[in-house]
Amino acid sequence: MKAMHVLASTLTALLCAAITALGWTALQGVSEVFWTYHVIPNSPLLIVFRIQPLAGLFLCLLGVSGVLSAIYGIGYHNEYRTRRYGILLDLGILLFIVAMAAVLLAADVFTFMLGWEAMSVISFLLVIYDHRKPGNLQSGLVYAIMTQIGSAFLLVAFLVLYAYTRSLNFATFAAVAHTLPPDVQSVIFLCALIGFSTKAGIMPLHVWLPRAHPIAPSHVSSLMSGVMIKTALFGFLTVVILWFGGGATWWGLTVACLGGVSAITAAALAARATGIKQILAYSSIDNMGLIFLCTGVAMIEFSMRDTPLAMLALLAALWQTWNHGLFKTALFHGAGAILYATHTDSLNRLGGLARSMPKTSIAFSILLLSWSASPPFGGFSGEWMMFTALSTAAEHHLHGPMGILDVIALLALFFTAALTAWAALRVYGIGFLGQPRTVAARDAREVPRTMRIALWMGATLTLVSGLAGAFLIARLAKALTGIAGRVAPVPSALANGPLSPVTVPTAFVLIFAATVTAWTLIRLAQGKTSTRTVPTWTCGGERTPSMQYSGNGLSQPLERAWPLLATPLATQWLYRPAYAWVLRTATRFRKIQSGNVRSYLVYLFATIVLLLIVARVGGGVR
Amino acid sequence: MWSLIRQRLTTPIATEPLEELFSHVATEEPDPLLVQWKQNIRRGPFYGSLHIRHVDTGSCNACEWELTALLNPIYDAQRLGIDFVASPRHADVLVVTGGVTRNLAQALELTYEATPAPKAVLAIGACACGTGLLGQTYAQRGTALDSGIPILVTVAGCPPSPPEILRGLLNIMTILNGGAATHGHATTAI
Amino acid sequence: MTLMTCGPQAISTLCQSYASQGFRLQTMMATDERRIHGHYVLRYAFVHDATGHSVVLETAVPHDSPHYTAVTPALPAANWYEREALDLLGLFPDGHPEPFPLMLHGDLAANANPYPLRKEVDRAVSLPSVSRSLSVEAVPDGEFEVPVGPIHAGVIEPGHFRFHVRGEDVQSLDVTLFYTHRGLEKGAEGLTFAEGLAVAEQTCGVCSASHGAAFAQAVEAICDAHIPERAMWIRLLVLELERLYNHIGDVGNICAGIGFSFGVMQAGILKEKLQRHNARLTGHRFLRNMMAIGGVARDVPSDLAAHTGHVVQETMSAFSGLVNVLLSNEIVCDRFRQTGILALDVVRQYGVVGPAARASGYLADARLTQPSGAYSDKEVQTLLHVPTFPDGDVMARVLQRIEESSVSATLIGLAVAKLRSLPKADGDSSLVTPMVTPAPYEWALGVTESPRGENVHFVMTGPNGTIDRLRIRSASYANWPAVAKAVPGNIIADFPLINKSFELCYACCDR
Amino acid sequence: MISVWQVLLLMVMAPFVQGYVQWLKARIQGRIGPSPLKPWRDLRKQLAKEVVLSNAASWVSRLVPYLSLGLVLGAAACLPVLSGLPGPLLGSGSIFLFLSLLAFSRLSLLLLGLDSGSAFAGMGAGRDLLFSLLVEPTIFISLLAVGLPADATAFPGILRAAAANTSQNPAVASLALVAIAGVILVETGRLPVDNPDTHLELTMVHESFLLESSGRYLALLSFSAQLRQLLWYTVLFAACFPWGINESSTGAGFAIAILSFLIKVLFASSAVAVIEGVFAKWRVFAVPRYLTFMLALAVAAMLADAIL
Repeated sequence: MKAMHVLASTLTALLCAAITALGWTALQGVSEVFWTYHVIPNSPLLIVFRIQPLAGLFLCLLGVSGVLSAIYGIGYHNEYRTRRYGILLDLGILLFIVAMAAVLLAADVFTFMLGWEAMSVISFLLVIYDHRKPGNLQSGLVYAIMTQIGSAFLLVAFLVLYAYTRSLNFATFAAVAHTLPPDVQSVIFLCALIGFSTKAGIMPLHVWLPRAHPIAPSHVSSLMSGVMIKTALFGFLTVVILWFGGGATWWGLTVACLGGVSAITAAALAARATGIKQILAYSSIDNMGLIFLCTGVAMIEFSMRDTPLAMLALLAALWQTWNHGLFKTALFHGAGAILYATHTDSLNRLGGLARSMPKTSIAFSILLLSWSASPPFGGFSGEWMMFTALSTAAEHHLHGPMGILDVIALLALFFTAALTAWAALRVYGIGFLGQPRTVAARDAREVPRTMRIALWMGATLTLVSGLAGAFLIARLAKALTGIAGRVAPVPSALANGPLSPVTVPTAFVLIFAATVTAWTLIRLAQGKTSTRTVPTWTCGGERTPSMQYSGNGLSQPLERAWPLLATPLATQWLYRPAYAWVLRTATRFRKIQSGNVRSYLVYLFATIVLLLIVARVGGGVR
Repeated sequence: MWSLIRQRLTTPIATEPLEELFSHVATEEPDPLLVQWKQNIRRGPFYGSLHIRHVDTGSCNACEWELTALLNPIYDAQRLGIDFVASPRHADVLVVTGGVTRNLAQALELTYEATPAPKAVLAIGACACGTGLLGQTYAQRGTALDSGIPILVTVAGCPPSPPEILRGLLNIMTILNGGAATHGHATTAI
Repeated sequence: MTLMTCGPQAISTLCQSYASQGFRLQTMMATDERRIHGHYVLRYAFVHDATGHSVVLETAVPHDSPHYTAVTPALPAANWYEREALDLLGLFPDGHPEPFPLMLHGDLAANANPYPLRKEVDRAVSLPSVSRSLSVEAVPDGEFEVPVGPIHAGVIEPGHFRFHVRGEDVQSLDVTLFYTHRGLEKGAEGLTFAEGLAVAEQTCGVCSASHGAAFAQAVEAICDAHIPERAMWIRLLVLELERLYNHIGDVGNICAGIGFSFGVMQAGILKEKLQRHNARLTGHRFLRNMMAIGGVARDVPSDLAAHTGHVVQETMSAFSGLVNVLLSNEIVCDRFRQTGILALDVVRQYGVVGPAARASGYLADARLTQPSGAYSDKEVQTLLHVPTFPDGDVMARVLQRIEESSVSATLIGLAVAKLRSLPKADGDSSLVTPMVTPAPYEWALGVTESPRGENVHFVMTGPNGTIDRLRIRSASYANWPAVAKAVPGNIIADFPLINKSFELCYACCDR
Repeated sequence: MISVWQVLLLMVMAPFVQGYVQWLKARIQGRIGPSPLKPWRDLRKQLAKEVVLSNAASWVSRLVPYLSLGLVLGAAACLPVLSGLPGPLLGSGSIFLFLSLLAFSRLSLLLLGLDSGSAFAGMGAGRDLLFSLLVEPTIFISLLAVGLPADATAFPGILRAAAANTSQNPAVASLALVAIAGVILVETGRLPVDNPDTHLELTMVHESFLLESSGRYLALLSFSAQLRQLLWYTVLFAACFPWGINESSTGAGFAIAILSFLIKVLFASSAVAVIEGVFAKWRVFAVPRYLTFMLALAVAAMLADAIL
């Protein structure tokens, strides 16, 4: 059994390595169709794969995350070893990765939707892998429902495109989409926005994300948060940038606003949630928000024909996509390690892990630093790029209304950064430092080696992408030159900022040198002064675990000072009324609701088949 | 607000010179403690930087008020670099007041343990010095001298006046700087 | 004073009936009278603050089965008294809601506790050293405890505060006191009255005079002695000087709680000047050694009295300048207002006394209700406009102290005038009424109004003019339970300010 | 090379600035007060003392004292102190890098506080995070408001923009000045936001992280804090008072630069001492309101850029 499992994981890792190589090739600027297969001869139902530069980054991300998750899964599997269908988890992950690759490589509507649906269904199944735990099934269903709503909107967008272009081929769309009547373009844009932002977790369509990510096995959460939600970004960029070249100004405005609101709100929610995986899930929303914010700014600049600025913003969005994907994958692995060691991820029940599992905790701390945008890690590089893009835009439009918008975008960025630092500090300070609050945390031990290797690989990669950020951004910029039909060099004035290949490494070396010098000087001057260990000072009394600051305690000032920031607005004003309505309706259909997982799966597949048929028929009627 | 700022900027210095303060206490002229302090202010790590942590071991609050008085502008212990600190980790001197009650014996030990070496303990007040009115009862030891914590300097008085306490602190500053062992050093009375 | 006796099972009902008539539980004395009557005695003293009428309810607790019905369920103010009687004498209050050790910390099993106040137990009996069991109470998810004390940062007396919080907002506060419990009452047993007076003065460093006066008054009441008129006025002068330097020092301390250095420093200077004058007047910076049984130990000659009046006048004018600055500062006022509100209900329930009670709108002042010595003087009573404030917040308590200081200054002015007009003392002996040795096992209460509120000393005589039992109930003892009630609902950062606004003493509470 | 000298100058001056503020505050309070050399004496003493660590402390407690100093020094290397010309050591003085380094050092301090599991540090951390939420946007927006009209997101550019009055608007400069100065009071833990002299653990913000530190660790952390305070003053000078900072590397220019820097530091620290002398501490939850006002000022400066 163990052998099977290692074999499956190795296979996955190899496949992912291949995907990474493919992505790297795409980043060379290659763009070609490399595989075509007729599902039904002489029909438009083709499976067509094609690589192109934009997908390169996402493929690399998928590959790297996949490799990490596969390695991680070998050790993490112990957590699930007692299950009968343990091997199914490995296979599920393999299929999940294949499905995501299919989405990224798809060259026509059918391939894309097939991959998209496969991705959704497999991820749904993986999310409810632990379906015996109370509440998990409900959360999984929220995911399934939301994802199907999203798919429906995507189908509508594609159908409209098909109606006007008589083609299902993406290349055709790219060629003629921007010639469609503006109203039609807008309809397509809105449908794509709803469809993709549901998957990307943009507010207010994010509700499934903080429910689904925490309950999935951790390496599945990794792939979902690190990669899957990015495939939605890829799809969205394909539609609005590659096909429509940015579209109307209000498109970008809408996207930027949604992104900014998502970023701040989700970051505030992340700063006050108590489950580590839930915090990470909210943080995925806020990062996607920032990425969409930059995308929106890029769209606006495209629409205003300011291509260098647009490219800069796009580059920032993509660079953050890469960095977020990387550290979030690894962070979920870290959260999984905590679950593995303590069987809880509630901050209020952890504490003291830095002493009981130091190797894991140091890797985790690096990832948290990256997440909180501390130099010189990847998260910092990504944020600097976004700052550069937004401040350059603000400077460029200083005397116009767009300048004000850019300043607001900058404010959103800073608030999100500060809230993220809050969340990261909480996770580490409450979860890993201090004394254990519960027996479970006290008895924590280091996790299996493969899990630690995956964690450390993630930590190293995020450090490398921080230090070598300038090189990677340059490669990305080169690959993207010429997308949307425009040649766009990156503004050269930024050579001193994140695009300077020396700054961040210099800072790193300088700080390291200062630290070591301080240490050496003190050693030389004072010799080895003695160090003594005594209990933490509690004003002359004894200490109990109940005196540890709790996760809720650390976020309470936020809740008190800005209650609005910490209220789940979408849930209160959108979903709860909608849910109430659905519930009222659903009571009439109680008969078909058996509560059995298998019957839900049947419904799900039925929906997909139905949707595909609609696509086929809808395409054929015209 | 402006009147307050003006008032503050024109407040005269109320601090009394050390010579004057000590004239009631010191027997010799010139006061050797002051001479020593002035000569060595630049030497030795504890001159001009002595941080105190107060440990009440069961006093009647009079010693506390006199300790607090050290910080008022008239005595201004800060001019000697003497200051009270918020954590025993930052302290050099523990000031013990009171006859070590049963309920506080453990707290005294914990505080001593929590203070980094080199450190010294100053016992002030009759209760801590073992000459208190009450002496030993079921609830207190009656002295800090045999509490297991090495007392370096004692300042008697019920309560000792602020200048006397200040002299005790200066004395401790000198002993700490002299590299004198902080454990088992003979107790010096002021 | 009315004295009533009842059985140990009926005491609860009787206390309740008095409490419901508006009587305040002033103190409770538990005494070991097995050698005299063969049983323990509990005395619950009540006072009616509007009329000054006082009642003592007495009950005998059998020596072989020391149980009685707890009053606490009906009257929360009795809580500590009954727990104290359990700790020190082993009298079991049946039905008490918190029958845990109060004064003797740690897990003292019944067989390890020799009940030190029992007569057969030696004063220096050794008790097992404190081992506090680490009961890991399950706190609700996300909540935690913040422990503060007994060793505080800064120069503060020891007490342990444990805040149950969920972030900044305090949910509840547990106060553990009696760290400075020195066994003073046991120590006083068998001493002469003069020695007992010294012990009483050391109960509290900063309320020495009022504790000394209360003790002296109790003894004088037993002996039915009246003190000379000049001594009466000197007592009043000393007591009001004590109030003045305490109140000014407290205002400074409250400023320290909000980091307002101007207030801290100016009040520090004023307090120091008053204390220096104290030393000049009485030979002691804390006004000790001035009281004597039957009078006062030292005269205040009229030139010194005049000087006192001058110093106080100067201090008051400087103080009013400080008060102006303080009350015109928006930040200061914002910090003071609506912080640490002590509700009138709590005041009534817990028998809160002194400035804390008056700042919540409850007028209780021993100088008005149970005046003795010069306080019963008509002129004093007309000048004694004790203010009250209805709000019960920190601001009210600060204003209360400020107003009371000026009342004190007025009284000092009167006392100075009296001392200058009264005939000079003919040597110090003319300031003391000679005492006859009282009969053994007589008791009386001595009540004074200290800066923190009413002090009640219970003295029971022993043979040959010694003390058989001394029970000191200081104002702090009555007020501490109320502090814990004023804190929940505030943020934890405001606690030091709230605590300082009560400015209670630990030593005289713990004894 | 000059940037190395700049950093050294800052390092030497930082404890003096702290000492001077304490001394002046004492004078204002009507007492002689501690010698301005006291912070140096404290550092000397603490370096010689034993280290007492909490038994709950992990590697964080051992690393952070050094790391936080390294980060603050790194941030110092971003700043123009005496000269705007040769360029700061790091990243050509990008404000993003500078503020990120300081934010990282803040984060490391908070971690240090939480490492020992002391409830006081947790309390301080919660408050500090609450404040930092508004501090960071304010300082960014203020610096951008000064710099953006001159196309600068780095200190040398901001300096040039501030020095060349042609591109800068007095309204922008004064709004930014107030906003930055207001935020500096928060960042350096001064009254009315935090009381640096308090002994009350329950009311602390910044000092609460250091409650568990002792010996050389305490020395390093105090020194970092002092250095950070001086860095904030320097930021204010660079953005609003660029006088004296010149681009020449001659001896005279250098002397003028040092002199003007000293005078500016003197003024700034005197102002801080006076403010501490007349203010009381705010309620914790009044600070966000104050910071929101500062943020509004910063945004107003930005708008003034756009409109004027």
